[in-house]
This record gives sequence, structure tokens and C-alpha cells, in this order.
Amino acid sequence: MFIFVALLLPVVALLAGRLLRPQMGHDTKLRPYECGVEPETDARERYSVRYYIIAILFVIFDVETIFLFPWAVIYDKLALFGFIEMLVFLGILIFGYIYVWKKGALEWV
Amino acid sequence: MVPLNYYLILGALLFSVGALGVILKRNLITMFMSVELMLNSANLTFLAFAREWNQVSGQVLVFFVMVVAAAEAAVGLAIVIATYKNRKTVNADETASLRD
Amino acid sequence: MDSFWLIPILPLVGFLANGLVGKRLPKQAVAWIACLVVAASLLLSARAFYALMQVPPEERHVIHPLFTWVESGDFVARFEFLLDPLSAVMMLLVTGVGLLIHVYSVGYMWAGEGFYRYFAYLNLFMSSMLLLVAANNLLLMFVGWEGVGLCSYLLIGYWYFKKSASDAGKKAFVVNRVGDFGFLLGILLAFLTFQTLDFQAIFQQLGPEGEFAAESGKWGTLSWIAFLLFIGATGKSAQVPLYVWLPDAMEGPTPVSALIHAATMVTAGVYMVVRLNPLYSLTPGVSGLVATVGIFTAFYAATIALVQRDIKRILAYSTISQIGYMFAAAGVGGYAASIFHLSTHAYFKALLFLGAGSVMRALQNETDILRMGGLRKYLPVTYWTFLAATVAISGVPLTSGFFSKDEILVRSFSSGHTVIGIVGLATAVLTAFYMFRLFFLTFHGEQRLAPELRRGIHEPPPSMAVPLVLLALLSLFGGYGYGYLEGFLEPVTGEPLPARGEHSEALVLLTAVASGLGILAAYLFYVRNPTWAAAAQQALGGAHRLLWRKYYVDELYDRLFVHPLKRVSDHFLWRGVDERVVDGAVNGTAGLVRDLSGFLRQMQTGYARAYATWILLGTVGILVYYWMGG
Amino acid sequence: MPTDLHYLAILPEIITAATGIAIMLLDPFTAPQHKGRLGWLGVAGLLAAGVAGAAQSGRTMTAFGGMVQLDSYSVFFRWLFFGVSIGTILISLQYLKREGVHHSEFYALVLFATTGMSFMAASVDLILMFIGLETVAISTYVLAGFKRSDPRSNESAVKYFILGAFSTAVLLYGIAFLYGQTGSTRFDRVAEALSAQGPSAFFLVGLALLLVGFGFKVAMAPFHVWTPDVYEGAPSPVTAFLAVGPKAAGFAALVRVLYSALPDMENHWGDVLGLVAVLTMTVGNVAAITQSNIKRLLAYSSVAHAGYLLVGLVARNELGISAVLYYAVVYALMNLGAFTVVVIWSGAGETRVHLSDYAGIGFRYPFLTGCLSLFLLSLIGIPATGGFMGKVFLFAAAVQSHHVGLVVIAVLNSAVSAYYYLRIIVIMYMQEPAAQVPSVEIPVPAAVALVLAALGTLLTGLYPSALLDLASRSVLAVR
Repeated sequence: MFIFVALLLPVVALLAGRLLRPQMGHDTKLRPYECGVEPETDARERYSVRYYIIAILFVIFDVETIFLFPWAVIYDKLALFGFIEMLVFLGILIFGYIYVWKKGALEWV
Repeated sequence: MVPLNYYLILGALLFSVGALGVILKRNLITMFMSVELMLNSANLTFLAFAREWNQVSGQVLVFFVMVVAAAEAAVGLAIVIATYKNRKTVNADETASLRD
Repeated sequence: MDSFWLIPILPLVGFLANGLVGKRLPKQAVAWIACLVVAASLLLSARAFYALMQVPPEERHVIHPLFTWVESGDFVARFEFLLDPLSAVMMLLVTGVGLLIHVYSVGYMWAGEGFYRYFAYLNLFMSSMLLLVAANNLLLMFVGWEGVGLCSYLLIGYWYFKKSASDAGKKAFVVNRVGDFGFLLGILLAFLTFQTLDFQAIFQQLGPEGEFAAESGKWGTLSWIAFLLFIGATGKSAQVPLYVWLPDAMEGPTPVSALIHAATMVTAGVYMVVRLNPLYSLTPGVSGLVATVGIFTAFYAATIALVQRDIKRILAYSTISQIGYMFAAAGVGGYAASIFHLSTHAYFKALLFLGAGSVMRALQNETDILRMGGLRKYLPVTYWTFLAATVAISGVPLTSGFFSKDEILVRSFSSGHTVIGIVGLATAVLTAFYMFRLFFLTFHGEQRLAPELRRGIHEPPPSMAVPLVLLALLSLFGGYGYGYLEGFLEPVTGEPLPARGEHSEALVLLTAVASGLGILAAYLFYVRNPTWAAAAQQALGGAHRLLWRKYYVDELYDRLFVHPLKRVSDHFLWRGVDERVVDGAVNGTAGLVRDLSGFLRQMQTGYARAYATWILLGTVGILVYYWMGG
Repeated sequence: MPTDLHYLAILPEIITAATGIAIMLLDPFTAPQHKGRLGWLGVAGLLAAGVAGAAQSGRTMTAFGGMVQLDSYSVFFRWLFFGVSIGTILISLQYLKREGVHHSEFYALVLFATTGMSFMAASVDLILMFIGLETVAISTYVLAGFKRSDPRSNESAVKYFILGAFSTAVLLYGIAFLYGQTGSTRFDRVAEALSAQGPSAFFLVGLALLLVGFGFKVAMAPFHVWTPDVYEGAPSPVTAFLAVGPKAAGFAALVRVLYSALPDMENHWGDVLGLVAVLTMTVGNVAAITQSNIKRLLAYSSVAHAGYLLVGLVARNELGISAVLYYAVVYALMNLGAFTVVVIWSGAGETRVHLSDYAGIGFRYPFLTGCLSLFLLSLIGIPATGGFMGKVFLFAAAVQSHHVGLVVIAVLNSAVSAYYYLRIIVIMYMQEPAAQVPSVEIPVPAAVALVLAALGTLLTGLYPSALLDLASRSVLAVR
């Protein structure tokens, strides 16, 4: 029963919207919204390789932080030992950061 | 509560989709995403089992897998970028000059 | 006699010295080093031999352990040498003949390039063979076994810039590997069965009190071991079906052929069978096979030798044939007779090759006997020594070959192997015929030399002539010690020879008649009426061609083994570097093969997706295997 | 604070990892012409780690909540890995300069990979094993593509990465099933659960997927398909490292998993590995016969050798595992040696890797070709070399456990293999050289590596007892 309702609901909602909304499609309305400025090129263009490098670096540093969550949850139990361990962990991350920085990967050329 | 089997079947389906993706897709990025799908299906299986056993160790493992996958993603993207620089394509079938 | 362990080591030292610094040494020094180490080994062998004679027979068994080579759980192999009558005789023979060949080589190889390299290889060859002979367990024996194979490859392919030489070297190595495959399996099976590889320990288990005495007579594990080891012997000793490498082996320098054919390498298989005689005595099935293969090879190779024209090729086939005799003797239980023939054969075959080398040297490497003739007056020393060897191998009465061949025939008949004896007699006729054909065509008759070769024919220098003379003496008179040799070997070969049967006098006569017949026929055909030979060739056209092409065995092997292996590799797994070549090959093959290979070639298409598919298919394969309950 | 954090147990790994980090940190502050110093720093770190490992030999302890086990087995493999990595760095020093990619990240990556391999051999927990494996994999993906601007190196990295990640996912999925069935990732607990429950479906699925994951790592057929392409395209020192280090590490972990965690399924994995061994040897050897690129040829040869190693595993007895350990060392020596010659001879841009490029150089470069011949003879399995003894042990072990058919095929295979190894020797010594034999200089560090490998190959052949003793003592920790 539940599954029928679940399947029906989106269909009904979309159909209702389609039937009820005013049909006023024209060119300006279909254009991508860029804060009121006229769009100059197609939105689907190639991004600079720089974005990828930033993305790669972000992924790494971002995901490493998930280790902070379990650590924080039982921090009280781990006490000083846990604190030092986390310092070592973050230290290694910071080493990586220094490396990336010195290598110039953060520069926007 | 959703039974264990549902998770396992979903995991198996995701895994198969991922494996088929690697085999059928030609875009390196897509192939790589398919591999990620496989890894995550394994993660899902792990989590399901961890809940079944009422343990956290399975969840910890998933943390590790996620981190490893992130590192892999970084390296993979870097390799794909280098490929693009060399060959101006990310089509896997066009990077096949090494063969018998 | 404690120092006998140095016998295999000294040539190794010579190899290292010449191999490492030989390039910077003058030729004299290289030659001295190489010959001296072998001479020292010879002296030590003689001393060990003498020392063994001084002790009572039951004490003639000395083991010299060097170190424990491998020890892991119940897998123990020691690096230790064994001195007993058999190894003493063999060491004496190998070093003795080897030394003469070394000395001869100094003169023969003097002019060529890479003098030091040649002697380094030669010393390594000696060392490997001596290691094989002195080894006290199967594994160590295998080291020497492979070592002689490797050295023969290096020496046969010594003139590497000649394609035929390097091909021959490769052929020798690969064919030997096929035999070694059996040998290694035999060793592994022996280890599985006896839990040891030590000769004495194995023999103990084979003895009357051992647990394996009961198996005697049936085709069981013991027979498999003996059989597999014998496969190795057919490779190393050039017996049917693995003899094909030996005739090509003449591509090496002639003294090397002498060494390979006379003292080292090809005798290894015979030695192995005799060394393991307790095993072969318990496995009559395999012994029968050994005897049959041996006598068949003897006859078969002799027929091929009848029509060949290349002096070294004839000698090569005669070696195959004579080794066949030795196996026949060992197969019928005449182990001592086998070793006896091995030793007399070493004398006259070394002499024949060195003599052939001397002829070739005089004629600037001409090897076709139809383009020789009448050399008698130019090369008297070579002529007389060659004659000595020829009469010996033909079994002319009172020469060494006569005694040893007669002994083999007596053993065959008296042990009831009448067929083997009769074929042996027939082969003796053939042997005498083809050897004297060679002899007459080379030294007698009219001169058929190319004119530019006639000048400059000269006798070899003393360093080459002296070994010839010494070997000639041995060939003629080396057969008189048999009674003593037999007694000396008794602790190893076991059985005392039964009193000679009533037919033995008749057999002596028959042997003599056989050799006389052969010689007479050769004389009639090639000296008296040379036209007969051509007429016979004409009359027997088909048969002659069959023999001349050596029964087409090389071609057959190429078809059967070499091509298919290459083809499988080419079509199924290899996408060519030069695709046109492969595509062409594939287009030329049948449709079915193309489909199949097209399917299998998917394996290395270069597409990562395809590779992932293979991995996935493999995964599914394993899952299905488990699912089916495998 | 947890009680069993014995940091000393992983001291060698800490040293290698720290050295790797130090190299990366020092890299921006090192002038380009002095990058070699960081390579030597890496060697020093590996030596220090080796000494640290030696200090622990003979001790046995479990650390980190039963994840790491310090025992003679892990010590044995640590030494092997450290040696392999030192050799790799030695042959890379000149190579990187020659190829114009002298970045010190190379050394750091080798060290990280070494850390991962070490953990693979020491782990007694599926999670740590997986992380070790991934550490190796990710480092080697980068190494394979280290010549960034070379399309071939790049393609090699792409294939290695895609397929490696693919097989990793399969392996992880397998681990998930083992965990799901047993509720633990520790080997001993898995083994307990297995003996209590018997081989249920999840166990079988887990085992199958595990075998696939490792099959990829150690290049068993049909999971070997990546090897020829990746080995051919990767920079030669990396190929050497790939063919030796990760493969040995794969075997180290595989042996540990199968014997410590899944001993009660030995018939299940024994059967499959037996079939796979036959397939692997045959495919490797048959395909190698017609190769004309020496890197590709050695790649197929490494596939075939994985097959021989599997024979020891299939034997399932003590001698078998000792033989695997023994052969892993010998294989490392001879393969590293052979690749060193390839690295030196290939010349700038690796232009001389075709077999015909080796024509007639035998007597012009006696040292190089002499060493290469020795390694090839050892790969064939000629007596007096380590390769021979290794094969004897492997085959003897299989015979002992009555796998006679398998041994027959293995011996036949090694007889066939003589053909293509020998062809290289024939080409070097017995063919006419090209019009002009190019001249190469032999860098000192690479020559040192070459001599050490050659000595090792000979020594293990002439006096195998010492190494075999060590191997069989190390095996006791696993059984």
C-alpha cells in the first residue's frame, strides 16, 4: 500500500504543477541566471585545470577531517594521549600543507 | 527496521553497476566514478554488517576506506589530468598504445 | 686420498682464473693455467685410484663432506663427494682424456680469437663433469648434469658469429632441457619415495632388507623413477629420440667435439645408469627399455653414418651408435662391461676427433670426405694414429674396441637377450664398414682435393701430435685390463660375472668375423672398385636418400614440436609488434584457428576496459567454481 | 589510554614513513642539482629501518589491538622490502637525472610504498592489510606515471590505476563478507569463527573475492592482463620495483591471510590456486616466447614466476611456504638485477628496449651482459644459481604433498622458459652487433646494486642453507 502511495505522490505532484502553472515561456526566461548580467558564453565550457588541482587538494584535506569526529566523541577517554596522537596526525597534514604551499600548487597562475 | 538482506542486495546491485560501468564506459572519469561506486557499495555492506553485529569496528573501517578512496581520487584525477595534457582526450580507448 | 675432493675444484679454479683475468694474460699463461689444473686433477685422480687399490674392496668407499648444502626439515642435501671404484675410474678417464684434449687444443686454437675464453669454458666443462661423477647425491649430480649442458652450449656455440654454430648450441641446450625435465622429475619422485637423495641411503632402502625389495619386478614407483631418470640420460647421452643435438654439435671447435663425445657429457647418462645400478637391477622393465633403446640407437645411428659425407658428422653418428652399445650393456646388467666400453670408446673416439681436427686443420677446414683422398703420404702421423682408432672402433681383434664390444655381446647372449646380441653383431658389421669407408675415402685412393688446398698440407705441431700418439697406444692396448677393471668395479656394480658361457669362444670368432666383413666390404667398395659405391647408391636411391636425410627426423621434430609451440604463442597470445607479420600469418591459417585466436587475442588489446572484463570473468569463474561445490 | 600500543613493534615502518615525509619537506629547500642527496637520505632511512628491524628479530608480540604482529615472518619480509627499495633507489639515482624527471618525490613515494608493503607483511587484521595494500597501490600509481610528459608512462599509470582500483574494490567487497560472517576483521577471530561455523556461502564469496584482489597484485592469470602493458610503459626502475616489491608483498599478505585466517578452507583455496598456478605459468611462459621488447618479456616472465611461487603455496606444507619465502628473495635479486641492466642499457628516453638492441653487445660490455646472463640463467633455473635452488624447494614441497601433476606442468614450463631467456643470451653473444654499438656509462650506484644482486644470486645458489634456514624459521610464525 505504502509503495503505491510513494510511487503515486511524485507523479501526481508533477502533473498538478504542470496543469496549474501559467504557460509563459519566452527566451529571457529560459536563459541561465547570472545575477542579471548577460551571459557571454555557453555555461558548459571547460574549466581551468587550476580548479582541478584545488579540488584534488580540497578532497584530501577535507576527508581527513572525518577522523576528527570519532576522536572528538571519545576525547575525554583518550585524554592527553589522544591529544598528542591528534597533534601528530594534524602535524603530518600540516607538513603536507607546507609541501603543497612551497611547491606553488596554491598559486593561481 | 530494514532487514540486513536488503542492504546486501542493494550493495550487490551497486557493486554490479559499478563493475559494469568500468567495463562499458569509455570516459576515464566515468570509469573512475564507477570504481568509486564499487568501493561505496562495499562500504554499505560493511555498515550493514556492522549494524547487524552491533559493532563500531565496521564503521571505523568505512572511515578508513573513505580516506583511502579520497587519496585514490586525488591521484586518479591527477593521472587523468596528465593524460589529458599528453593526449588531449580522456577517452580510455584512445589511451591504448601499449599492447601486444 | 683425502684430497680427492680437489679434483672437481681445481678445474673450477682454472675457469675462474682464466675467466676473470685471462683476457689480460698472455696466451702461454692461459694455456699453462688451463692445462696445469687439469694435470693436477689427473695426478690426484691417479693417486686416489692407487689409494683405493691399496685398501680391501669393502673399504673402497670414501665420502668427503664439504658442507651441508641444504637443510630444511627432512630435506637434506649435502655438498659431498664420493670416492669409490666407479667414480675413481671415471675421474681418471675424464681427467686423462681431458688433459690430452687440453694439450691438443693449445695448438689447435692458438690462432683464433678469444683463446682465454675457450680455455675457461673448457675448464668449466671438466669441472662440471667431475662434479657429476664425484657427486654423492642426486641433487649434486644434477648440478654437474646441468653444468655440462650449459658448457656444451657455450662451447658448441663458441664460434657465435656463425649462425649455424649458435643455432646448434641452442639446439643442444633446448634438447637437453627436455631430457633434464625428465631427470628433475625423477629426482623429485625419488625424493618423495625415499625421503633422501643420498646414493647410499637410497641403495640401503633398495637392498634386500629395505622396504622396496618387494616391489622388484613390477612396474611401480621405482620403475617410474628409473624411467624418468633414463629420459634425462637419453637427452644427455644422445639416444633415440633425443639424439638430434649431437650431430649438430660438431659446429663447435673440433677438440670440443672430442671432449663432448669421448670423455664428458655424452657418457654422463651411461654413468648415471651404472651409478644407480641397484635401482635399475630392481626394475627389469626399465632395464629392458634401456637395453632396447640402446641397441636400437646403436643400429639406427650406424645406418645413418653409412652414407654421410661430413667427416665430423660420421663420427658424431658413430658416437651415438657406440653410446647405444653402452646402454645396451647396462640394460642387460653388464654394468662393468658398459663402463669398460665407455673407457675404450673414450680413447678411440677422442683420437678420431683429434685426428679429424688434424685433417681439417691441414685442409683449411674442409670436412667433406668426398673431397679428400690420398692424404696418407701427406699426413703420416695422422694416418697411422687414425688407423689405430679405426681398427679399434671397428673391433679388429686384439684392439681395445674388440675386447669391450665382445664383452657386451657376451653379456647380451649369456643373459638371454639374443635379439640384442644379434643386432649388436649386425651393428658391428656396419660400424666396421662406415669407419673404413671414412678411412679409405680420407687417406687412400686418388686425391680429390680442391687445387688451392693441395699446397700447404702439413702435419700438426708436436703439441698436437703427442696426444694423438698417446691416444693411439691407448686405443690399441687399452683393452687388456678388463679382467682387472671388472674386479675393481665389483663393489659398485655388484654381481660377479658368471663364468663365460659355452658360446663365448664362438662369439669371439663372430665378433672378429663381423668386423672383418665390414672392413672387407669397405675395401671392396671404396678401394678396389670405387664404381661400386656409386652404383649401389644409384640402385638404392630411395633408401639412400632416407639415410642421407637422416630419416627426416629433424624435419619431423620441427613440424611436431617447434612450429606448434611457436604458433600457439603467435596466434593465441601475441599481438605482433609488427602487426603485418602476424596478421599475415593469421590470414594464412584456417578459419577456425583465426576465430579462436581472434577471441584469445582480446586478452592484450591494450584497452583497460577489456582487462577489467578479464578480471571480472576470472572472479565469476572462481565464484562459479565454489558455487558448483568444487 | 589503550594498553597495547607497542610503538616499538612498528618502529621500522615509522622510520620509513618519517623519512619519506622528511624528503618531501626538504624537497622544496633543495637545489635541483642536489636532489640526489635526498635519494641517499632515503637509502639511509631504509638502512636505519633495517637495523631497527634487526633489533626486533627473535621477538614476537602483537600490538595495536591485535592489528600488527611482530614476528620472524614480518621481520623476514621487512628486510626483503627494505633491500628491494634500496636497490630501486640505487638504480634510479642516475636514471631520473638522465630522463629529466629528477624530483625527490620519487624517493618519498618509494619509501611510502615500502611502509605499506611492510604493513602488509606484518598485519594480522584485514583492515590494516587493506590500508597497507592501498598505501602501496597509491604510491605505485604515481610512480608508474612518474614521467608525466611521456605518454607511455602516463598510459601505464592510467591502466594500472583503473584496474588497480577496480581490483581493490573487489578485494574490499570480499573483506566485507568475511567481516559480515565473523563479526571481526582479525585473522585469529576469523579463523575461530570459520572452524566453528564451517565454510558457509559468505566465507566462500569472501575467499573468492580476496583471491581476485591478491591475484591482481601478484599477477596471477587471468588477473595478470595489466602486467605487460603497465610494465612496458612504466619507467624501468619502477617496473623493477613493481615486479619485485608489491608482488612479494602480495604473496606475504596472501600467505598470512590464507594460513592464519582461513586455514580451515585450505582445500577450497588450494584447489583454485592449483588451477590458477597452472594457468599462470603457462600463459606467462607461452606469451613470453614471442615477445621482442625486453620489458614486456620480463613482465611475462614475472607472471610465470608468480605461477611457480603459487606451486609452493598450493603445497600447503612447511617446506612450501619456506620455499615461497626463499624464492621471493631470489626472485627479487635476479629480477632487480635484470632490470638494472635494462635501465642502464636502455639509454636516454629508454630507446633501447628491443631485443635487437642487445645484439652483439656481449663482448663489448662484459660486465653488464655477464650479469644479465647470470640473472637469466637463474631465471631459467640453472644449478649454482638461486633460481635453481628455489625451484627445487618449491617443486620438492609440492611433490611432498603429492601434487605430482602440478609439478610435472611446472617443470615442463620451466623447460619451455629456457627458450626465451636463452634467446637473449644468444642475441647478446652470438649475433652480429648493429653497425655502431652505442656507448653507455655504468653509474656507480647502479653497478653496486648489480654486483650485490649478482652475488646474492650466486650465493643463494651455492649456499642456500642460510637463507632457507631463515625462511623456515620465519614460517613457524604463520603456521
